[in-house]
Amino acid sequence: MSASDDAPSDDTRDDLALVATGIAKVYGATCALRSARLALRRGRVHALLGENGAGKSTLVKILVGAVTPDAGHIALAGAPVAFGSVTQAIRAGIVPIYQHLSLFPELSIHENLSAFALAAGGGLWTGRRLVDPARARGWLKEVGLDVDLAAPLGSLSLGERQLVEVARALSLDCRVLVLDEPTAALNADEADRLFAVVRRLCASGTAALFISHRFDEIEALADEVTVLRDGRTVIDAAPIGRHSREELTHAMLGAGVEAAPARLSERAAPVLVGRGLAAGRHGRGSLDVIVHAGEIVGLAGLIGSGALSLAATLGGAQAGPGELSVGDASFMPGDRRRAAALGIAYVPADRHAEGLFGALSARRNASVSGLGRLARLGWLRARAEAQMVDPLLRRLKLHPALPEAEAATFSGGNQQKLLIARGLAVPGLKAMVLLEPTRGVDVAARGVIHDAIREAAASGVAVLVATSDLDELMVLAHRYLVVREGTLAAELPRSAPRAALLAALSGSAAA
Amino acid sequence: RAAEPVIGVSVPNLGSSFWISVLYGVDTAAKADKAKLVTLSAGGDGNSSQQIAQIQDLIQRKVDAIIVGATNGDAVKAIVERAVAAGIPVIGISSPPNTDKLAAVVSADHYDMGKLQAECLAEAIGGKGEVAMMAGPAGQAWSDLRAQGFRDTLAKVAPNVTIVAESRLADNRNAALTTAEDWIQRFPELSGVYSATDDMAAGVVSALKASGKGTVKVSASNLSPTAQQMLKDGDLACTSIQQIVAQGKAALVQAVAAATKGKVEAKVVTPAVLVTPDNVGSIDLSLVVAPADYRP
Amino acid sequence: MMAKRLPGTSRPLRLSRPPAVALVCLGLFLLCCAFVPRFATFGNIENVLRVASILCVVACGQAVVILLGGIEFSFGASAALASVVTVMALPVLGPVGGLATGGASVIAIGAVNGFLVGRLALPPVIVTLGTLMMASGAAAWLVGGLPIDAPPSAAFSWPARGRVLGVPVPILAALLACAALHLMLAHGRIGRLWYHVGANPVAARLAGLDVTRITTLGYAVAGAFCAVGAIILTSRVASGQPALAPNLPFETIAACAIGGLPLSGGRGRVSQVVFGVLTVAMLNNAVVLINLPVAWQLVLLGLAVLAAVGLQKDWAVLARLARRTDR
Amino acid sequence: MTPRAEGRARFLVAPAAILLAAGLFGVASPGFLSLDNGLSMAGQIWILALLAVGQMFAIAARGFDISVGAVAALSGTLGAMAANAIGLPGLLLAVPVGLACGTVNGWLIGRARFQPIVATLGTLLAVKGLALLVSDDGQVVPLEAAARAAALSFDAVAGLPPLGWAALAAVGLAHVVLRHMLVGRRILMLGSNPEAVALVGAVPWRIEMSAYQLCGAFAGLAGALMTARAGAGLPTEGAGMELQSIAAAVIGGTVLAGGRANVWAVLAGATFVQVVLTGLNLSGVSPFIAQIAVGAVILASGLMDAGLRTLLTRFSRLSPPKGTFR
Ligand SMILES: Nc1ncnc2c1ncn2[C@@H]1O[C@H](COP(=O)(O)OP(=O)(O)OP(=O)(O)O)[C@@H](O)[C@H]1O
Ligand SMILES: Nc1ncnc2c1ncn2[C@@H]1O[C@H](COP(=O)(O)OP(=O)(O)OP(=O)(O)O)[C@@H](O)[C@H]1O
Ligand SMILES: [Mg+2]
Ligand SMILES: [Mg+2]
Repeated sequence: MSASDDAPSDDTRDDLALVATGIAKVYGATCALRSARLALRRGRVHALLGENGAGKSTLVKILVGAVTPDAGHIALAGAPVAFGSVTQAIRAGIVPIYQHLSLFPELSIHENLSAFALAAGGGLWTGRRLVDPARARGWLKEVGLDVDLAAPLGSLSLGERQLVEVARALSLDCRVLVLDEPTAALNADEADRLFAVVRRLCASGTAALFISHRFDEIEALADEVTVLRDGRTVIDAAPIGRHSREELTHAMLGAGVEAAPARLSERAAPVLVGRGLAAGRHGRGSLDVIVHAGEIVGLAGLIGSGALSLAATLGGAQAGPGELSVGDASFMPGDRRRAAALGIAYVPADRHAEGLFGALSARRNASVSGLGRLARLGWLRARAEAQMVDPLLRRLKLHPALPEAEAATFSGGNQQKLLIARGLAVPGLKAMVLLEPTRGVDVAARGVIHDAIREAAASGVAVLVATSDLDELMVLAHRYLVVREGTLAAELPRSAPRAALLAALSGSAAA
Repeated sequence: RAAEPVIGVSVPNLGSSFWISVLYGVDTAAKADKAKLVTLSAGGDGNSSQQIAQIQDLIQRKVDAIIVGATNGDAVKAIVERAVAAGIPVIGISSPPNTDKLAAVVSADHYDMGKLQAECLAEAIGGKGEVAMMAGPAGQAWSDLRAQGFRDTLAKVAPNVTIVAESRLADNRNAALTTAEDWIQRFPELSGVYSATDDMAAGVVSALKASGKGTVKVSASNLSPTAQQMLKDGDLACTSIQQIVAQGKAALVQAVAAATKGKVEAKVVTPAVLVTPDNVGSIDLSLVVAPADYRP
Repeated sequence: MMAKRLPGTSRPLRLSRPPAVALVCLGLFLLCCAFVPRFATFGNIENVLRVASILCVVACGQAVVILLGGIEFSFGASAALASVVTVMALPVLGPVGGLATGGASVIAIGAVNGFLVGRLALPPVIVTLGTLMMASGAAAWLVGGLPIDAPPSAAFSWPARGRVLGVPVPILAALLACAALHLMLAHGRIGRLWYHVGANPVAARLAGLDVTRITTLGYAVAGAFCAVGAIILTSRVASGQPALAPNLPFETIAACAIGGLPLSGGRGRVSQVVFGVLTVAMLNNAVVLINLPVAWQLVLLGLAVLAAVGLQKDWAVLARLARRTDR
Repeated sequence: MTPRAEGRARFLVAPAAILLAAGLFGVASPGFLSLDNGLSMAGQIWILALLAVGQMFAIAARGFDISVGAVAALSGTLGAMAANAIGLPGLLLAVPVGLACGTVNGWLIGRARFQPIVATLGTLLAVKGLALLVSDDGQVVPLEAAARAAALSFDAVAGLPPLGWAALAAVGLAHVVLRHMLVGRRILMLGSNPEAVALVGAVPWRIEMSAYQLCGAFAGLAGALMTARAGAGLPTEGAGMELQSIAAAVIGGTVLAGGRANVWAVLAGATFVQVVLTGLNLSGVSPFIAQIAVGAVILASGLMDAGLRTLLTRFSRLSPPKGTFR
């Protein structure tokens, strides 16, 4: 498929669906985009690559009319356009699926599916703007969701919400589909369903822009790739096979690919022990989990399986039946304060809602769990704080390296680094429980975070990682625990092949 | 009718010595006359809607008579006329509902209270100079009438006195104190201050004392224990009062009479009186002010 | 609007950038000096400062609550209750004991508010509204609705009228309150925890913080600031007043908001509170001195509040532009 | 199922509280549970109900409006003047006046990005001043048609006075606006996720503005009702109503963090507050004790809400909400 053309810069080709040239956007002191170029072709999936903060989301927002560019031109099927609003872009057939979900938790799924119609235009009544329920169910089915239309969106998991956002895009008449990291919250199975939807749309002539930090997805789905670096296009619409992963990574940031996990020599003493725990809604309070010193246990599960919930329980963040202990000390599920005091770090899955203190500086975000150690008679020693946290931030390559900047102003990957640093700064760290530690994080940052996790394990910390990203599991874990429908369905060794893991996850064949 | 008539009492605000003294009069008379009271306070001078609802509740409760001191005579007119139409006699007191359907009016003349203050203050400052008015909240019958009486009279008896400032925002002792402090800076030549209540006057007096302006004359209305003390200490030139306890008693007597279909006196007037340091000892306080330990 | 320091690691003693409200405050001051008769006299400025200082002490408390993402409506009522309690306790406990008892009651109300907000996650508006009603009812009930006078005594009037080295005690109290709050916020552990809970209570819990205790303590400390204000006010009016300062919550909230503290919590510093308070106090003073009819006073005050905030917005934009050019 | 169950449960707090309070007062003062008393209260709740419903729109958009009392006073006063000029229907001028005040609030908050408390505090002061200005420093404006206004406000027709029916209709209209009209849905969307509304093509500041406009219009309507009941425009009325209306709206289940509201529950919240006030009036306790009791009751309704939440979490322990781990 890729060999057909070698002239990506030819803007006059008549299968070009959308061409954006010379796009620039400045936010206050940051230059998000300098001179970006993007050309999408009809019926093709176009991948957009770039590290965290390269300007991908900004470019997307400009394409869909949510943000006005400072400079540049956009042409839709050869005709120049300038969208003043999202509504105009949608009318022109550009349909967005946003990175940070643009959904409304308190409203029903039905209303969320109708959000574009509800939001735009005059008129008085909601009635006719709500999409036809039968069709709505059809879209939900297409993305593989079986939920009650009247249920509030807030009752869905993050992944399910992402699928609702995809289903909502299906409701629109779509010439250009724009997907900003749609798979960040999806597991492999759900991602496959999404890909099928995208392929079907493309087959009918839609152009798709696909942003992801995962190479295997890009290779599986995309036909062409554009790479952004620091707000500029550095690889422009190259066929997907032309550049290797290393070349693409290099184009993005000039870094290598990460190493495999170190082998665990011998099994050490148990550190984090949970008995009689429950996992999610199916749980019956009968699960035992043990994580040993120096070990990284991968907790895998499809969305809704209860894996995240089990991990949260182990981190002390969620109440439920059972009992937990670290070393000799035990604590109740849900007693997060005691868990932290006993040296258990916890990195939540939803970093914005549950992790980040957006209004506070990066350093303060990282130091919060270690404040007890920094205080003398209630007085915080600023220098000690910097000494405790700044090396961690340096090691995690926080970018920009401004420990006193507000956390809200960092890109997602760097915000995630702050949470990891917070975990590493827990005094007397004995165990780490991490949920989706690299969701929406670029390759470089991901490598840095993985290295930090491995290093912690190597120093004797017991680590439990719950993730829906199989690749992550395979490069990190020494051993896999698979959660299915609230039970521990399988325990697999590090050497288990991917197929066995997949089988255990979905429960299809004997693992 | 039952042996023990139930009398509703609706007053604007039990946070003022005036209404508490009224209530004290009503209360003592009720004990003597064996009447049962249901006392409601609208919780503030600006709460006419609340008072309307409360009178509605009293009608609802089918009390035998209602004594109303209005937040605003016009605002409660309609509901009072409803009460009368429902067969409940209404007695107005002090600031009566603005209707001719009342069974009786026990009036206290707020205008005269202002007038008396003007006469006394003009004399105290020698008929010339600058005067400021701590006039009380805007839009309330009692404060508006007192201020009006003061202004009109002052123009008549002492045309050389100028009113340089008037505050209607300061309606408690602390606010009056702050405002008076500001005035002292703004008007260094100030020679007298009118205050709508004795509590505001207390604030004015402490501001004056603290800045060494003890010579500025202050007049007030009402006679709470605070005011008595200030008169004795010579901090207050005078205070104009009504025999409000007596009025309260009279109102209750009329109410019981109306409730039991007895003989009602349609208009009871007790004149306003000026109290000065000289005559404070001779005033029969039991007709004027509730004792300090009285609790409504 | 918080100052962002540059990446240097060690931090030389350097004054951080003044908040936007400082300029508004200064502008208002110059305006008043120019157009308000007798504004710029020594006596009047001292008046403004004295009133501002009481407001400032209480606003420090309000600021703590706002940092925590809450709001305090009960300050006025609990100050009133404090004054009543003080004067009632006076014959038994003497001036110092009386004032201490009154102050303690304010702190207790604050702690109750904090517990209900922190432990039971009740909305601060509802909680402080409830305690507002209860405290003001209780204050009125205790004295039967009427102010009761305190017997004159030097010790009792010291908090409002005393001077230390020529400085009026209220102003001294305000300076101490600001210093204390600054230390807590900028260097204290507890202040840091307030920022965390205010910025994201869920994340704070998951980071292992004791949100209940931090919140309770925060409201109690806020109560302590209010208690100091209540003591000064009580001493100032030399009586127990069931309607001591009904506008106190609104004035302190306005001061914090004008200072630029977002009511969503997690942000703010003492200098913002100080300038916010000064702005409010100058406005209140100016409308009295200008001596307009009451209607115009209110209209002017309303517009001035809006202008004070609106001007800051423009100034913030300018400051951003300026920062961009000096990079 | 949990969020939905919780969502429904929180709207049941106010009705449950009404029953509880009615039971208590019924025991304390026998007249309380009479039909007559019920009807009399049914005539009284509407000023607070209209203010609370308006407040609900502002709260649903993540703000609140402390100027409602002053706006009601100003618009009621101007309404009275209009009624004297052109007849009783002129009272309805109160609504556009309220709307205008709401527009100013909405513009300040939505467009100029003022914090709601600052914007509405500023307008509160200014509107109070305006009310004094138009009324000769606070003199009430007696209605010429006071008798008819009183008949409309107090004489029950089929259980409610005509103006009660009108107010009920207005509350019904609010329900329609919130549930079935775009503007209401958009307000809920804004409250639910302010960042997302722009991304799906709405103009956030217009929505925010419309929320305060609705709030102002309902405050205006409350002002008209106030005027009709008093037979006079009351320029200095309204102190304390802002806090009462916020309390009623929140007791009525409106989530202060925005996005969730139910008009009937807010009506129940306002009714509850009124039941408590009336109940205390009739039981004849000291007005000061009554005030303490009102405070306690407000706290108790908050505690009831908290208790309900805990109960639900207990019951649904085996199906914890997946997004947030409480
Ligand atoms: N609203 C905004 N205000 C200020 N700066 C912004 C804003 N949005 C984006 N930026 C800046 O623009 C840069 C590009 O952001 P953008 O979201 O486009 O990155 P991205 O490539 O999508 O990153 P990621 O992979 O993390 O999603 C960021 O570094 C950020 O500093
Ligand atoms: N207020 C702000 N000021 C400056 N930059 C901002 C601001 N808000 C967002 N940004 C920038 O916008 C970009 C997007 O940030 P965001 O928080 O969306 O990270 P993300 O990688 O997209 O997160 P996620 O992991 O959830 O996908 C970042 O580069 C961030 O720096
Ligand atoms: Mg992005
Ligand atoms: Mg990202």
